[in-house]
Amino acid sequence: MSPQPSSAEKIAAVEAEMRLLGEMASRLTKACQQKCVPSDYREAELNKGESVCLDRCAAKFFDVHMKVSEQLQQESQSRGGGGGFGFGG
Amino acid sequence: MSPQPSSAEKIAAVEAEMRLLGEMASRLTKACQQKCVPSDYREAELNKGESVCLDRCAAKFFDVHMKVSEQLQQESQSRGGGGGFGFGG
Amino acid sequence: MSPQPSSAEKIAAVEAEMRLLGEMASRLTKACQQKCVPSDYREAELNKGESVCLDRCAAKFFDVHMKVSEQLQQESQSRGGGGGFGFGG
Amino acid sequence: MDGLTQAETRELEQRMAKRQVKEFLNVFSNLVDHCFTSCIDDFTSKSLSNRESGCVTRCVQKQMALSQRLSERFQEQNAAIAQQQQGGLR
Amino acid sequence: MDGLTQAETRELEQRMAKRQVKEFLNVFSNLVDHCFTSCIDDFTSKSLSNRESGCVTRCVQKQMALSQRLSERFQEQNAAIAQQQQGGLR
Amino acid sequence: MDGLTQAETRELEQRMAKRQVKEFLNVFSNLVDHCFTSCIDDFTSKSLSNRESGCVTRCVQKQMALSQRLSERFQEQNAAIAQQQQGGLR
Repeated sequence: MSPQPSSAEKIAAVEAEMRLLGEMASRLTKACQQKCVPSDYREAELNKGESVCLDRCAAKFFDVHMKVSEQLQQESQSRGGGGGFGFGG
Repeated sequence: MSPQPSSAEKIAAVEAEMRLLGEMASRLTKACQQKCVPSDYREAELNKGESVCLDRCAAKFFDVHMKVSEQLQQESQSRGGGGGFGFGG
Repeated sequence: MSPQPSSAEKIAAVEAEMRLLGEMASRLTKACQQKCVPSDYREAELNKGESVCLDRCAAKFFDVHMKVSEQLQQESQSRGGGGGFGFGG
Repeated sequence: MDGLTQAETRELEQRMAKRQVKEFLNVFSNLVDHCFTSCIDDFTSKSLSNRESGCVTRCVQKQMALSQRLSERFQEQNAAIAQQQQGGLR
Repeated sequence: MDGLTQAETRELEQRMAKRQVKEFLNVFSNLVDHCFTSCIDDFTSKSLSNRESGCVTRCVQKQMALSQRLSERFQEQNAAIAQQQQGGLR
Repeated sequence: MDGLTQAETRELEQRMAKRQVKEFLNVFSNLVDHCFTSCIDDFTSKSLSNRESGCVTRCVQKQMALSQRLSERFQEQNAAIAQQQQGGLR
């Protein structure tokens, strides 16, 4: 009836946002751990090189995220809606 | 009360079907991308060889899906129900 | 009102427990299959060596599970609550 | 689908729309992960090199073409199987 | 389990049944993915070769044996841990 | 957040708490899987060797440091992006 989102909708939106951020954080961790930290675990601390690598890796992950997002938006505009992904519904 | 499925059940069934198809599509994509497309991305287009490989890969993925499904049904019949998977419940 | 958990809560708790166990079983399977069974499938049966490897692998997986759990509890106590994981909130 | 009232059809459409958003976000995440892992390998700088940037662009385009193609095969096969048999494991 | 009424027990059983279906579909999907990835490597044809087909059959059998065996170990260990300690991270 | 009543805020907090538990369990599972896969390679015995045990301990510590560090970067970047632009794909 009203144009206002209901409480349930507001809560669901915040929850969805949290979930997306959580998932993104976990994907970032997986990707950068693989790129920057060898899996033999001879040391318990991150060394200088690993730490710097992680910082740069995080920055690049965000850049790729933005870049892919922009590219998909352009593609979907130039195709007019639906997009090139036939999957999912 | 009635033997008819309720609206909620009908909707849930269609939804579950969509989810299963979506998940299968995403697994197919993952499997065939790995088999057919090198990950250096020197070209933006699928070349002829990759395209043919993807088509065959999709056909084989479906065949394996059917084959595994049939085999599990036979196994579960010959064992009489429950099946050999102890996990999950 | 009452300090007793409601039916819904009891059922949700049992369900969550089942889900956790199911997920753990599936992670155990994935980890130990990778460690103990070659993926060429020349034989349909587990041979002696593979079977023994799987048993030991399962035992070690549980040990690592317990060890990580204890270590996280210690860490979270020594830091006083929240823990070192910034993600997920 | 068969036997749903109008209200049910509307409810179903809303759920489908939500599902499509979820599915899209999934495809998007997989795309980011895959193109990041495939293209990014230089951590001497915090900004994307031209080579990395170009690789990501081509990766997204190629992956979309790949998704598109597999999606067509998927729908064909699915239709064929749906015709051929009813029931069994879906 | 302890302290549930009959109606609650029935509700719980229904949920468990749904969970088992979900779990089974998961196991099935993992089986398809794993046996496909392990056995299929020839894309000069669109139908399974005898070698591939045999490999898939053995893969499914071996994976079922493996699941069965790990499931036994899992239940033993779980029972032992449940006895040994209460609480902590499950 | 903005425009929620007290009751809604309480409801939201409860959901967030549940989400945090879920997220923690996820992090925990990934940690177990990763440290197991990275550190365990000797199946001539069923108990952890000193080497394996030490490796797991260091793995957990290092992964926590890594999570901590990436989490800081994540929050910084997120804040920067939130400021810079509204809307678009999140």
